Amino acid sequence: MEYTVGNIAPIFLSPVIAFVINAFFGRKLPRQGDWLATLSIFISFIFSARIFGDFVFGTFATDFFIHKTFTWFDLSHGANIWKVDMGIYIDNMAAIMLLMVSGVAFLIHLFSTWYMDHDEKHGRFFVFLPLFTSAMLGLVLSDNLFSLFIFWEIMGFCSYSLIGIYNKKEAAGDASLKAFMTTRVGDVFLLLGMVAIWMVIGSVAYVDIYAAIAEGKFAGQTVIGISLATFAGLCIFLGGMGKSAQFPLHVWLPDAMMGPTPGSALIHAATMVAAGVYLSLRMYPLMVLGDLTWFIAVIGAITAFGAATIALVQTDIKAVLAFSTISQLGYMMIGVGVGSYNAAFMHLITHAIFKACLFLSAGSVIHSVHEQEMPKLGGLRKYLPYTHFAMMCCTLAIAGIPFFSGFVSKDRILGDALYFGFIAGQNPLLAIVPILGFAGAGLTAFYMFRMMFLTFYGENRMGHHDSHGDEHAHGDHHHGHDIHHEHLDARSNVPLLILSVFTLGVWFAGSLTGQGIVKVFGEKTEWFKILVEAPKVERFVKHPREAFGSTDSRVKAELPKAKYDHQSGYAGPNPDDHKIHSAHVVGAWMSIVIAFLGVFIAFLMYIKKSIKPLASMFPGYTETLKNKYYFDNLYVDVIIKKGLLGLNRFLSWFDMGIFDRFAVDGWAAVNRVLFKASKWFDNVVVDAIGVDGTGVAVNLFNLVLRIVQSGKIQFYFIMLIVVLASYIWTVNI
Amino acid sequence: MIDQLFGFLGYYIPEVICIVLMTTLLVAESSVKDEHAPRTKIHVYTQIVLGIVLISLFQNLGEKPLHIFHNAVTIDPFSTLMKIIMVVGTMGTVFLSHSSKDIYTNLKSEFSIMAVGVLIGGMLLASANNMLTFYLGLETLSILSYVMSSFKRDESTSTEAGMKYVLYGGLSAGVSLFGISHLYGVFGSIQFGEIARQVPGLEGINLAIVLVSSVLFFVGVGYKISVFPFHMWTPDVYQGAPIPVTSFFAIVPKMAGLATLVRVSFVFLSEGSPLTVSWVGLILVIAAMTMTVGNVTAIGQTSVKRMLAFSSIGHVGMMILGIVVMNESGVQAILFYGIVYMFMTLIAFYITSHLSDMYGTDSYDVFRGLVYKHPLMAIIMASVLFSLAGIPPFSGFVAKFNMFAVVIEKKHYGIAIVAAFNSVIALYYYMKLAKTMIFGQADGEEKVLGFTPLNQAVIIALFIPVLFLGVFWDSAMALAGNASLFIK
Amino acid sequence: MMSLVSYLIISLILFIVGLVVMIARKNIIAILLGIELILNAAALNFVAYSRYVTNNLDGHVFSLFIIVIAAAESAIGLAIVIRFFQIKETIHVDEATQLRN
Amino acid sequence: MNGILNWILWLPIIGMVGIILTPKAKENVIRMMTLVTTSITLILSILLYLKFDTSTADMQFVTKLPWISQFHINYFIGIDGITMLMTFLNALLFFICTLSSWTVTKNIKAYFALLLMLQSTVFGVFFSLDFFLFYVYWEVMLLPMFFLIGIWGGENREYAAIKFFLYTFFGSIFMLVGIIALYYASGKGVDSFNILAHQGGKFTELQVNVFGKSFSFEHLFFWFMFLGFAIKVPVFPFHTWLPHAHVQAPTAVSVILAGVLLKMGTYGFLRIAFPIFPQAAVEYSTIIAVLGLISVIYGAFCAMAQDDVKKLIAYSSVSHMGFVMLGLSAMTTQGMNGAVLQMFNHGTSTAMMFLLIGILYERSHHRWIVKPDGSKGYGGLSTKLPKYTTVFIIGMFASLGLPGLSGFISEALIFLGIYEKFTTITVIAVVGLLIGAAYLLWMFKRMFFGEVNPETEDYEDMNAREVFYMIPLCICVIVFGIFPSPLLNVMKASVGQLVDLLSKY
Repeated sequence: MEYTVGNIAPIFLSPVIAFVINAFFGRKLPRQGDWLATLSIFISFIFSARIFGDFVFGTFATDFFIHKTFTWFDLSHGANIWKVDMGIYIDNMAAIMLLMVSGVAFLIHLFSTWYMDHDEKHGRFFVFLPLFTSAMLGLVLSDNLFSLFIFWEIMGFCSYSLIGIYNKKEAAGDASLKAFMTTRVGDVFLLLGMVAIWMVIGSVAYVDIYAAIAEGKFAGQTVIGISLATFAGLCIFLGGMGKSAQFPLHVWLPDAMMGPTPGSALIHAATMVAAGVYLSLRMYPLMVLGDLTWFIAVIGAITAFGAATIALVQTDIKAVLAFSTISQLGYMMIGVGVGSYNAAFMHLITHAIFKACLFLSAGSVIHSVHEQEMPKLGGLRKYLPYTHFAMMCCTLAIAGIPFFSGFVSKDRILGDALYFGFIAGQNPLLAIVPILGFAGAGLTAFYMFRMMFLTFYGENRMGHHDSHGDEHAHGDHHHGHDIHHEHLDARSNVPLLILSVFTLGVWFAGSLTGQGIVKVFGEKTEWFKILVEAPKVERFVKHPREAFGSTDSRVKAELPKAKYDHQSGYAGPNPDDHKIHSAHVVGAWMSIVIAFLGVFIAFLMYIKKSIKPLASMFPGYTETLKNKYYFDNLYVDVIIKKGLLGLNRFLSWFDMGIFDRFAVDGWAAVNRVLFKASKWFDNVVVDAIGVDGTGVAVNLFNLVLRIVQSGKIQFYFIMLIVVLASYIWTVNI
Repeated sequence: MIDQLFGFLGYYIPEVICIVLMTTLLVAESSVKDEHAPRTKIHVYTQIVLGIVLISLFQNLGEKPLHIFHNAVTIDPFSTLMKIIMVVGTMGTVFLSHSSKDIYTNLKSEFSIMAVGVLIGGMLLASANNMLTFYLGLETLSILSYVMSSFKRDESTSTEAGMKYVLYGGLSAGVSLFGISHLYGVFGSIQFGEIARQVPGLEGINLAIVLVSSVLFFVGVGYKISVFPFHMWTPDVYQGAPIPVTSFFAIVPKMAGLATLVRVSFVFLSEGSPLTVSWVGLILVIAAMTMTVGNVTAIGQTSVKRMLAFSSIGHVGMMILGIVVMNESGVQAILFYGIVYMFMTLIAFYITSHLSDMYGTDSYDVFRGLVYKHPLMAIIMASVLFSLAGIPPFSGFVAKFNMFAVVIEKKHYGIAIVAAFNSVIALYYYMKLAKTMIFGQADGEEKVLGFTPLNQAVIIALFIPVLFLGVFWDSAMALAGNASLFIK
Repeated sequence: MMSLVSYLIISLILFIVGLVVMIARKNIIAILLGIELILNAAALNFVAYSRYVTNNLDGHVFSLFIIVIAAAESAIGLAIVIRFFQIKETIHVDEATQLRN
Repeated sequence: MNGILNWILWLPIIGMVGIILTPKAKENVIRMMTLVTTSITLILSILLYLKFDTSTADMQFVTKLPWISQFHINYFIGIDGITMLMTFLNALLFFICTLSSWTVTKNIKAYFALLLMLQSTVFGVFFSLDFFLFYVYWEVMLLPMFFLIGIWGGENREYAAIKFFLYTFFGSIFMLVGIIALYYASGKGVDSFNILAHQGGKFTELQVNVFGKSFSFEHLFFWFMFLGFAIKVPVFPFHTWLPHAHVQAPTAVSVILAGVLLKMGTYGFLRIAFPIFPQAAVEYSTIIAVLGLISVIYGAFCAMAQDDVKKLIAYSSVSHMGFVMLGLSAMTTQGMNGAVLQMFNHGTSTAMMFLLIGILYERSHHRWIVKPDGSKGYGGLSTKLPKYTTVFIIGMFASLGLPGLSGFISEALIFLGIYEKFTTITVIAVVGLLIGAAYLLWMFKRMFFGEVNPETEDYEDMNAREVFYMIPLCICVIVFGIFPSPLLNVMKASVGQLVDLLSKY
């Protein structure tokens, strides 16, 4: 099958076109063009599905990729060649990613057409949503860090616009600003790392970077003292941390729920946060070369656990989901760090699906009851059966219950983490990675079920209070507060159900549990594990660069069909398969036990009420958690308000008050002062003191002063003669 | 012998006419019955005759240089051009004096008489070829200037100005004369040509004497063109004297002094002269100091007249830079600067004079919001100020450019930098005035009486060269370039 | 027997006396006298030089001119001083300090 | 063919004379005359672009007429790739400024006359290939600016005008000394005032004597030129005239000042300081880079503390021009190209910002984000003025360098450029990007988000005229952000030539 502009560009372009049309003519279109946006995403979904099919079911080969480039602009003159290439790079990972992004995005769009109905920002929302999606698709398609960075930033802009879409609210403004700036911190580092690589190996195309790593071009290169690989890898990972809300750059994500819930769904699931992990996976060889994997793992572990703890005390349904996102992203980073490349990516996909579903479900809850504070909800099971079903599936998935996707992916990550932490025999301190990981898994199960129980079970607490419409994220007040029974609707809850179907583990793993072999896909058993693997850099040395439109020179027929052998896919630090396998088995059982434990505790606490809620157990710690470990205060109040702004105020005061006043205007002032001084001397000193007195001494004194006094002719004489004498003296030597 | 003298007189027509004019003016004045009758006729007469002088000078411009009256006087293009500048300046000031209220009506024609007298002195000075002519010219110039400066008889300031001028002038003349006497002793002659021939051969005690006395001699010229440190009388006298007199002083005596300074420098600094080093160093220091003192002091002034006085000191400092390079291009630069300076100064003083006549003071405030009353005048004044500061496309810039050029050609980068700083300072106080005129809001809407159509026409006429020479200065440069000196 | 040097010394003394007078005395008339002294010093130089050194008449001529011009100058000077006196009723030089920065 | 350039140069003067001749009362006639003049100039410059031969680095559309024979001064104009862009930018901005000045009421005749004079002189600076001509235009340009700021400016205009004038004059007088020195150093020959003839490092050997100390001619006079241009850019220690001038100047003048006049400084480096003194330029490139870096960071920090929108943008252009200086100091292909591109992009984006502030100022008559008394100056604007907000967002994100908008590519190129030479500086300079986003977005948040400020209730949205003149800039910002080749292709030959020259030293 051919890969030409015609059948790849639409993936990225059709949403862009939708964006342009909506941006300019949205108001004139019926329903403000939401259908157009949705349609455009559907188109890109079709094309992505085509590619996916070709990669996964057609060519079933690990090292098959499409790489086509064109010159964006060219600064070459004479012998001096300098040009910037853009292009597309599709391998199995990208193909899967494309399908996921476009699919999830499409369902989110579909849902939004229902959710955002009658919302004042309906039009604007459907301007940015397709742009957001197109940026993510472009990012996945792009073949180099430069274009990746471009789409990366555009996504930042979109998130800025979506989060701040309710511009009447100060909080929205703060949240959007915070989101953009926090991610921007990462972005500039990403730019820096990219520049560093570009200037050393002359390109930032993935394939070239891999080739350079294989050829050892990085060896011996240093930047400000550190080795280039470490520097560049660190910078790029910092970029990933910003976008994927890793500690300590996680602060923006919780506030991101200021936007409409579907927007949050897109940000949290399919697009923005996934980008960071995706980047880290793409640059995995560089991370390994730069010896950063342990760092990534640790950061991931801290994030995973910390966010989970914060999620324990959240009462806002979206806040719980937000922190769970951070936590899950932490798991993905652990995956990257501990070298379980495949599982990390799988978790990215599975998480994207069930998190999207969770947010949409939350959205449907909020939209139908106009309430998102869990203590005020409850017993919604009978009102919202479909939502309840979908949300339960996803909760099971994220909690890591067997048979569900979350279990498969997370368990594999934890298994590798276990190996990484205890068996691989590196620095023993790294044991915290699996420990925190498992602890976080337990907490996840707990708080997710806490959310489920508080929302859908127990008695309905809706009646006990009046409307809190003004607290709603999407602030539309015209709906009544009576809870109407949910019935099946193509736009409101069918998307949820579709998504919830894919929360089953069986789609991703060869088996229901993810362990053992059950041939669900026949020969294609464990397709995911086989097709996705860490790039083998040697493979990329001197591969042909293909111009756009040219036919694909890599004949697929020659490629070996990938086979599933039991051991493949575990890319541990050393392929000590036996240990790895045992670690996985142990890990699997551990995580099952922990997950069920968490669920059980939650059950006791919120259904049986036999255990008092956490808050009452450790009030102090709860306070800390409620304040999210005081990170926001640290950043906003201390660093920015006190530090940065203080410095700026001082500088600008210095600039105008000191530097300008004295150093610059000083020149004029000096002249004026000189002039004034002489004048003052004449008028005050001389006339005041130079009163005529008697006595020789006084007379002499007078004489002197009289001499000095200007306006007196004889002083002129004196001057004349004195200067004359000095002249004569000078000319005679 | 006699007929030869009369033959020489043929080359001396301008001066002769001036002398005739002066005497006839004396007669005419005495014939005026009414004390307070305006002396329009007399002024017209003066202008016409001066016009004739101008024409005859232009005729001389073509002539080949020669010495007349037993080498007492030189007629060379340089001196002729200087004389032309002086005559035009005189005409301008005489015209100003007619409309100016600063001069008592009964002294209006006195002014012309004195002016012409000073002009004669200036001409004599410009073409002096020996010490005696130099001294005569200098004194003719000075003595009449003393009177002019104390023209406002009833005001103590004017009289005081006159008195200071007398005393200072007397002293410096004496000092310079003392120097001359020793030069005479050393060279045994008062002829510039003779001196110039002997200078290279000087050594020993004679050299020492010459060094000293040449400095003494320099005083006489220095105070006339009011360079540092002989400038001190200048602001006082300029302030005390009536505005037409001040403008006259700012042009004619300065030009005369400059002319003779150039000539004398060429006399003493003929190639191979042992004085060159010290002399050039002296001039450099003097130039730098003069500029700086003039400009820095000008900043603080509240009276426009006084500001212009100081700025004129600054400009002189600029002009004498042309001397240090001791070559044709230097002279050329000086001449061009002189021409431009003359026009700019005239306009500046014209407008100041009319305004101070109107309001009785010449403080900056009287210029406030001039652009709303007389846009054209204000724009011209502003342009002249920017021209004085040396901003293109006005001729002041070209003059400054040439001066920089000659200085840098001789690699005197230091003085060039000093000059650069000075022109920034100068721009500052000129701009303050321009600002007052154009940004400020006028208190009243009343028109300035001084700006009669005639006066405006004259001002515009004077402004044309300021603008024209700024853009097409090729011909003027050529004219100045041909005006070479002739000493031996 | 007078030699050139003695003339020069005399003239130098005259010159310096003149300067001192001009600086030290407060009476304007006296200052004018100081000018005269200086001029005479110069004149004396000229005559002496032309007598002993140059043996031409330039010096004499010059000194004659000096005398004449000195007369004219002092005439003008005195006239102005009289104006000054009429206005200020004094000829004390320090009274002349109206003009200044 | 070559006539076009002369027409572009002199047409504004013709327009100015026409305006001077029209009676004061006919205000609309005067406005229309200005508009016609500027629009014809714009059309001509577009024509120029179409006729421009991008393959060569040589001067094109050259006219050379003798002017002052004695000094071999000629009326010598022509353009290359760099000035082509500047020409287009200048023509475009003046056309837009004429429209934006439609609401000026005070003494229209003088205003538009001066505006046209300014345009002609700016063109002159960019076209001149003769040093004397260049200097004359460089100085004459100050006069209209002086009056435009001083008469139509804000409350503290006189101070600002004088400061601007003096400061620039201070720099340029030293430049004059340098120019004359070059004249003699090159032997007073036929080409002694020909800028192009001096280029290529002819003065590396000369020694000069100043105040008795011996200096290398090249190095000494590089600094003379540097002073002249750095003040114009402005680079860090010489930047303080800019905030005053910008804040006091009327909208159109701020636009011109930020859009074109600042570029004259960097243009001076590209055309004069670097090619004529390449050795010194390379030797001192570190100093230039450091100064540029300081401008970037310092400007950004100062901008963040401002409560006056216009002052904020003024400081932001200090910061952005700092990026240009960084790019220049890199002296690499991508760095130089990035710098020139940044000159253009900063011209468009900052012009947008100043125009938008002007539009807002016409409604609110103040520019306080936070008033001195602590109350909000604006707030909730996005609810009241949707069109305005949209354009503002475009301009703002363009100037903070969002990919897809023009600012990004130039900044990225500049970073790629300097990284090769000054890694550490690059690492520090990214902070500039960060703060750059911070102060703009913070300003945006404080002005546009939140409940509608009662004061802003009655503001009406951008009218047709305002929308109309914002459109070209938006197009520039977006199109050149996605597809920069039209600009890069024009300039790369000329820039490449300079890079090759510098790479020899």
